[in-house]
Amino acid sequence: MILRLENVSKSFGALKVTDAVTVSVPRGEALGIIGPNGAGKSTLFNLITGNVLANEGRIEFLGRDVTRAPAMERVRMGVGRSFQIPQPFEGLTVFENLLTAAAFGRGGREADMVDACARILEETELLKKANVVAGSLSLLDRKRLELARALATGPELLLLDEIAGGLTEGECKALVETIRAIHARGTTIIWIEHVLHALTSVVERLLVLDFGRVIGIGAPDEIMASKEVREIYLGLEV
Amino acid sequence: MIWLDTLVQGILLGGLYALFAAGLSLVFGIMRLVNLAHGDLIVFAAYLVLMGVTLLGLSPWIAALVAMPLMFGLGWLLQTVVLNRVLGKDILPPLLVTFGLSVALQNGLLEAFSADSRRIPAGSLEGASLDLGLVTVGVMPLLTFASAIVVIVALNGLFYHTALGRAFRATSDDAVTAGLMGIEPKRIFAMATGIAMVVVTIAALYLGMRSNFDPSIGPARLIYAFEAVIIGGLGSLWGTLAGGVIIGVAQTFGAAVNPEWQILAGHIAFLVVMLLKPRGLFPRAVD
Amino acid sequence: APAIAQGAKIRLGYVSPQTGPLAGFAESDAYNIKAFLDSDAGKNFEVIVKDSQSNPNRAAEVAKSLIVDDEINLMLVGSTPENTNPVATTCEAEGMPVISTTAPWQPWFIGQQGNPGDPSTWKPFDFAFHYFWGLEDIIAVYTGMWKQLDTNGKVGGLFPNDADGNAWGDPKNGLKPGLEAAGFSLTDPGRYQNLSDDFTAQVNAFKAANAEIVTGVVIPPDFTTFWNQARQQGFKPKAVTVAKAILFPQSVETLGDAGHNLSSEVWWSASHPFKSSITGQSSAELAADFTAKTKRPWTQPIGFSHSLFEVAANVMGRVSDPTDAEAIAAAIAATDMSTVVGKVAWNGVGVPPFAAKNVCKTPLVGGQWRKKDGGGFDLVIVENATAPEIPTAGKMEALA
Amino acid sequence: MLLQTHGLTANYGQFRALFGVDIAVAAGECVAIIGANGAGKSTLMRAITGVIRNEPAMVLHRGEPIGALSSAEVMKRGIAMVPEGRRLFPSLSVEENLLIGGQVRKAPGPWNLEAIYELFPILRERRRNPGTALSGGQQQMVAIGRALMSNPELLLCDEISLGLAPVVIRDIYAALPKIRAGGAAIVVVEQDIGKALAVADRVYCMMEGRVTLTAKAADVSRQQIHTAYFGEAA
Amino acid sequence: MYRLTTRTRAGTATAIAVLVLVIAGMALPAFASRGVIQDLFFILTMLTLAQIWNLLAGYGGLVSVGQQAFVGIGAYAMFAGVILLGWNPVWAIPLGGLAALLLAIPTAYFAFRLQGAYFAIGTWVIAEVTRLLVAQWKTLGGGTGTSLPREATSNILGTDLIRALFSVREAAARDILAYWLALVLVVAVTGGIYWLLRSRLGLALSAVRDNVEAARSVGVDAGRIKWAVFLIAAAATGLTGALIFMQTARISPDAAFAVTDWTAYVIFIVVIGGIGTIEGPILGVLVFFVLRSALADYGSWYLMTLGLIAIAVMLFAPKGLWGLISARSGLHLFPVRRKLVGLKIEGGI
Ligand SMILES: Nc1ncnc2c1ncn2[C@@H]1O[C@H](COP(=O)(O)OP(=O)(O)OP(=O)(O)O)[C@@H](O)[C@H]1O
Ligand SMILES: Nc1ncnc2c1ncn2[C@@H]1O[C@H](COP(=O)(O)OP(=O)(O)OP(=O)(O)O)[C@@H](O)[C@H]1O
Ligand SMILES: [Mg+2]
Ligand SMILES: [Mg+2]
Repeated sequence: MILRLENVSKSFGALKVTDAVTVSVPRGEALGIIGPNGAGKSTLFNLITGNVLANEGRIEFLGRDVTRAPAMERVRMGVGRSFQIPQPFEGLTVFENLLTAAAFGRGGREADMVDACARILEETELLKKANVVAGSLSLLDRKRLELARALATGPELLLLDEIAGGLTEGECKALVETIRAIHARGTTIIWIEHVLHALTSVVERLLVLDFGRVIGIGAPDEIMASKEVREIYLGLEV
Repeated sequence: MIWLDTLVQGILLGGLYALFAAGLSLVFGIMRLVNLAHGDLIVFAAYLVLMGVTLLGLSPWIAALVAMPLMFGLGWLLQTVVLNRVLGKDILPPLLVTFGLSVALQNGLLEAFSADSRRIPAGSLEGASLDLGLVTVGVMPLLTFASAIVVIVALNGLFYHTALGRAFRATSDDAVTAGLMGIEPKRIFAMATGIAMVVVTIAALYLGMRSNFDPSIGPARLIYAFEAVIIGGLGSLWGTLAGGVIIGVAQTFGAAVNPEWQILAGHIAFLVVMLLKPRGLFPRAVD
Repeated sequence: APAIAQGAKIRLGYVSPQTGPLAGFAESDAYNIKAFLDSDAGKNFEVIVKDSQSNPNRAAEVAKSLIVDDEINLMLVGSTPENTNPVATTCEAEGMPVISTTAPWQPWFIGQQGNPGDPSTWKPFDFAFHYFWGLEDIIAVYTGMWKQLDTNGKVGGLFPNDADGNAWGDPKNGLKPGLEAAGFSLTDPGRYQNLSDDFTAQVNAFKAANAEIVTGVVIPPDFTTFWNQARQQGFKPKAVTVAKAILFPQSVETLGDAGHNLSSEVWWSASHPFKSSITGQSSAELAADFTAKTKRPWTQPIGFSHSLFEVAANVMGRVSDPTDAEAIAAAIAATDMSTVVGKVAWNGVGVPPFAAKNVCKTPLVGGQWRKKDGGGFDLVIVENATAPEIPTAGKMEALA
Repeated sequence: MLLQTHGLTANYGQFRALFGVDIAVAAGECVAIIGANGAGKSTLMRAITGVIRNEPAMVLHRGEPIGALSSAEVMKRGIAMVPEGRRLFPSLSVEENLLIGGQVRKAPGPWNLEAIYELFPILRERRRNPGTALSGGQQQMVAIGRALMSNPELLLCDEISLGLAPVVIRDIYAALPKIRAGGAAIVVVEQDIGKALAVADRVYCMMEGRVTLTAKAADVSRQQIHTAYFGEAA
Repeated sequence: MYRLTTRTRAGTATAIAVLVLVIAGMALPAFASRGVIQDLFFILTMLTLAQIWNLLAGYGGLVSVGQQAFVGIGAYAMFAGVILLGWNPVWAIPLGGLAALLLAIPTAYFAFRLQGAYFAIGTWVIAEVTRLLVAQWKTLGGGTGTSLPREATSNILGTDLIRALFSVREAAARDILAYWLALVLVVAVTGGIYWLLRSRLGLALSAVRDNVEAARSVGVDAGRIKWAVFLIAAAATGLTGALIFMQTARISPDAAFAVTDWTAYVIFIVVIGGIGTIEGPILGVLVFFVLRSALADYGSWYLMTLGLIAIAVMLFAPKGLWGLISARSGLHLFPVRRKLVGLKIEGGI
């Protein structure tokens, strides 16, 4: 198991956003997370990365208890993440964004990271814009940069938060291919996504979150077949 | 005996500091503006009051009443023309602008009034005292303290029981959403600075009656005023009074040990409070 | 030939606090400099004035710039140790002769020593010369005034942590030993910071010691704060004799009735029986002329500001090469003249050996502010034991 | 038209979030705006209400250009907003939060403190509490009530169901028809398509800063929405 | 196939120009008058302080109003080294840096608990406390202050050599020495900051400034960076303070801990010039110097003008004068951008 959450809970004030979540992720798996807006998906990511600390429960990464470990320590252990609302370093160029992630996420000299960064840029179709200031990127490129920067930290576990939202069909397909390739290299992936068909074409298991609770976990077909899930997630009468 | 006296004098001194700080607290609390010119504005108001006394022959109290609307207008203008344009997330532009204002005011006053030490004459009140049995206290410090309380009660009433106060608090919480309520944050800020200048006039009256002033004296107490505001917690007026009293009492007790420790003790009290409660004694729910 | 006879004008540098809290000391600069330049003696001189902004950093800086950029021949400086010391230190290091005044000599001389606490390390200066009075004169004048009254001899002292306060309050070199020798005892609660807002500790200490006299060297706002609190808290001394705070009539006026009969040392007044060596005016004429031209009352620094230029003219008249710093220093040391503030001669009279080379003393008397009938105050000289040539105009009176 | 936008654009710094959006709202009408996360719906609301300022002619109110007005000026023209995330004033009590909504503009109309307590009775019980001490649903009620206090002609509601339990959402949506009955036009921004279609007359669907679908709520098919929403056939 | 470069034509030109200027600056005492040397000393030391403060506030987001604490403690430590330990003033200067570094540790421990305006005021209070404590240090003159003894100032290391070299008086030799030290210091500090910005730490600083949360999520330790920047800045400020007061030869608590001289004017320089750039403080210090030289004889009018200029610049050019220039021309004299060069890459800076 690369990641293990045991009874993890988190409240903001009176609002319980994560409610006794227990889940284990085997190394190399691709796990999808779905759930309505505000279900606590992003918060779950924040708990795993250490951007937010849990009130209760225990989080293990690579067999080590990281419940209290600060975010940067977890990055160096191999937890990479993208943000739902892209958070580029706006004053830096795309390449510098990656360089920062590579230099600090893996811990190495900048010069040694150049090729790795260039490869990631190529893979995420950002190479052309390598020297463009991130603050001026379009939404699509921002999302690509989120993915690229997460990859640059050299993650064993990659957390992707709604990186396909708002993309066109073609863009979405390309993205799915990229993620598949990353997964194929052995990186464990957890992916939050509203664009279900994209998600289900990659992940092996699907976890459904509602009001901070896990209300289902299993193979995508089974989960999608559940009427409850369809209703809760899509909000459409089926 | 001596200790009781030291305590009482410290509390009364705290009233003076609270009076200096109340206007700052208002402005700092509502728009997070660090006004480095606050002390100089107090001195400016003191000259205004003094002019009322010497040129128009008014009593200091009436002169202060006359100065208040003028100071309100000045505050309004200052906020509208200058400060509103530099307010933002970055604290530096207002810092530099108010520093510039402070330097310009000091030297403008020096040109206008020379470096002479001045005083607002308060007649027999200056040395008058009340014997309270255990301690003897000056009427003037007592009045200062009472005025601080009145100012704070009045500001609190304004803050919590009027529509304007509601707008103050709302704008301070979230200026963008306040805009959606039809409130022009900039106008609210101008109003707040105007009111702060009225409070400044009251502070100036006591500063000028209590001791001498000259154009250079403004910055000296500015740091105590900031300390009082921060000890009390952003936006808490009673907290500001408490902050002033803490500094005042720390100073008098420090001085009782040795006058060398007087000013230091006030600062150290501030540092201790900040170590224990980095957001002050009575912080607000937000920010 | 004497320098004055040669063609090029002699350049005098003058550092004064024209802005900031010390600006009161500089109020007569423009008047005195104009009078000097208009006089016969002043024809050969150029005076370059720099504003220290009452800031010691700035004082040192402008002193340097006067020496280096303006290539002055002689530096003049006055207006409290905060102004004289950085300038004198700079001049000494630069090898520029400097004549300074308007600071008691102890804070000037000792305050410029590396380790003020250790007299064995004190060194005389080669280029820095000072004329004024010292704390021994203060002691003589103050005790002379107090002895005119009937008191218990217990004195409370107010000494801030600044150059003057530390010098006055120094237990070895300050007021204390001298007062004790004269039969007074001094209660000194400790150095406070200038611009303190509360003097309860001092009032309590003085009350506890049953002091009937208050002395010290206090800036005006602090004195007002102290004096108000003293009265509010029921402390009623028989004499209050302080320096600095009541130097200027404007400061006394701010006290209103409470200013009546406060006393202080007097270094110069309109009734001093001396004449200017450059304009020939008597003290009274100088004071009157100043008031006529500026619409301001005379103040004590006027005489000293004026005398600086007298000394400069006299010194440079005895030098053949105005660019020869050593020669100028020697000429200063050899000065023996009378000025509007009295005799100035670095002959070591009344000065301890370690400072004899650099310090010369002018007379000091004691005065008391008396309320005039039509409003305002008069400074009445009430004590002249150490300088009998200066007449008294009354006797010391106890405070009501 | 009560409100129209013409080629409305909006930037965050160098980043463009709206690319020429045209929408229109008639008096008394209820319009839904739907779209995925980040489509630009909230940005559109901000641009209309003057939180983001623009060229004057990009937003028209009864034909007059208001694109460059401040949000306070827009609000005084009768356009009130329930912002995303409710954004109650934490230093104000529930009642004060409501009062401040009608403090500057108080047009004649059905809405006052009494009427709002009637619409959301629970608020009357909690009126002394600080606004932020309420549950999410109650906070949303305060936010709606606050916007109503000025008796606006047009009410903009940004994601009023976000993060709320279905029962609570039902209560809140039940209020919308009553608000319409009071005469106000309504714009609801929603991700919950079902809810949006149930209350709206017309619907705009947005994607990546552009309007990708305009239709009558009654006519629109799930297929169309899916395409407009995700840019792809389901 | 891919390469990282930070080189630009303007950058190379600047590097050459700076090299020439530094060499010329070193040789300057052979030609220039003492007045010029002293003015340059002032400019260089103020520039050093400004660059340091710019590093703190412009790059590190630490708006400190208490830098005078480090100037003062550095200067006092230097005096202590000379007067109490009998060191040569030149050797006592590093003591100033060390003392400032030591003071910075508790200061940071305290001030890093505070944010924004609180941080600013917290640092100011600490500087006041330091001033008041130093004013109690009786052996160094307490509130009176003290002067460097004459045998110390006349014996400063290297002045004999300089006197022989340029055949000048002792005081002039001292000026030259101080000027050289100031030149070395400003080059070291500016160069050091430039190097820092081009090192890993520079990326981290920009990342933290742009987005703390994201920076932490790529492994940047924001806390440690703040500490590093604050301590480096304090030590360099202490060195500068020691050098300034070696030159003044007189110290007092009010002079050494003057908030106006060592912090307010420095902020003025940085902000007028353009914060967050290396060019800004350079431009700012020149503007400040010109204003001072042109107006200082007008007493209070000078300061009034200074105040009004601060206000005007903030109202009309909030990014400072350099901001105005580089926005128009796109010029960067000290490029810190890392460009990826290789095939298929477009886009410039
Ligand atoms: N820092 C915070 N402070 C207070 N409340 C928060 C914070 N972060 C999240 N919340 C609240 O927690 C709840 C869950 O938020 P979260 O972002 O985890 O949801 P989500 O499932 O990712 O939703 P979405 O699909 O909209 O991204 C929301 O109600 C949100 O308002
Ligand atoms: N303050 C801001 N600064 C920079 N970018 C922003 C800001 N606010 C929003 N954006 C970006 O603008 C785009 C549109 O955002 P907007 O909030 O309008 O979307 P939305 O449709 O309301 O989404 P949601 O359903 O999540 O509320 C997004 O890409 C978002 O990241
Ligand atoms: Mg989310
Ligand atoms: Mg939105």
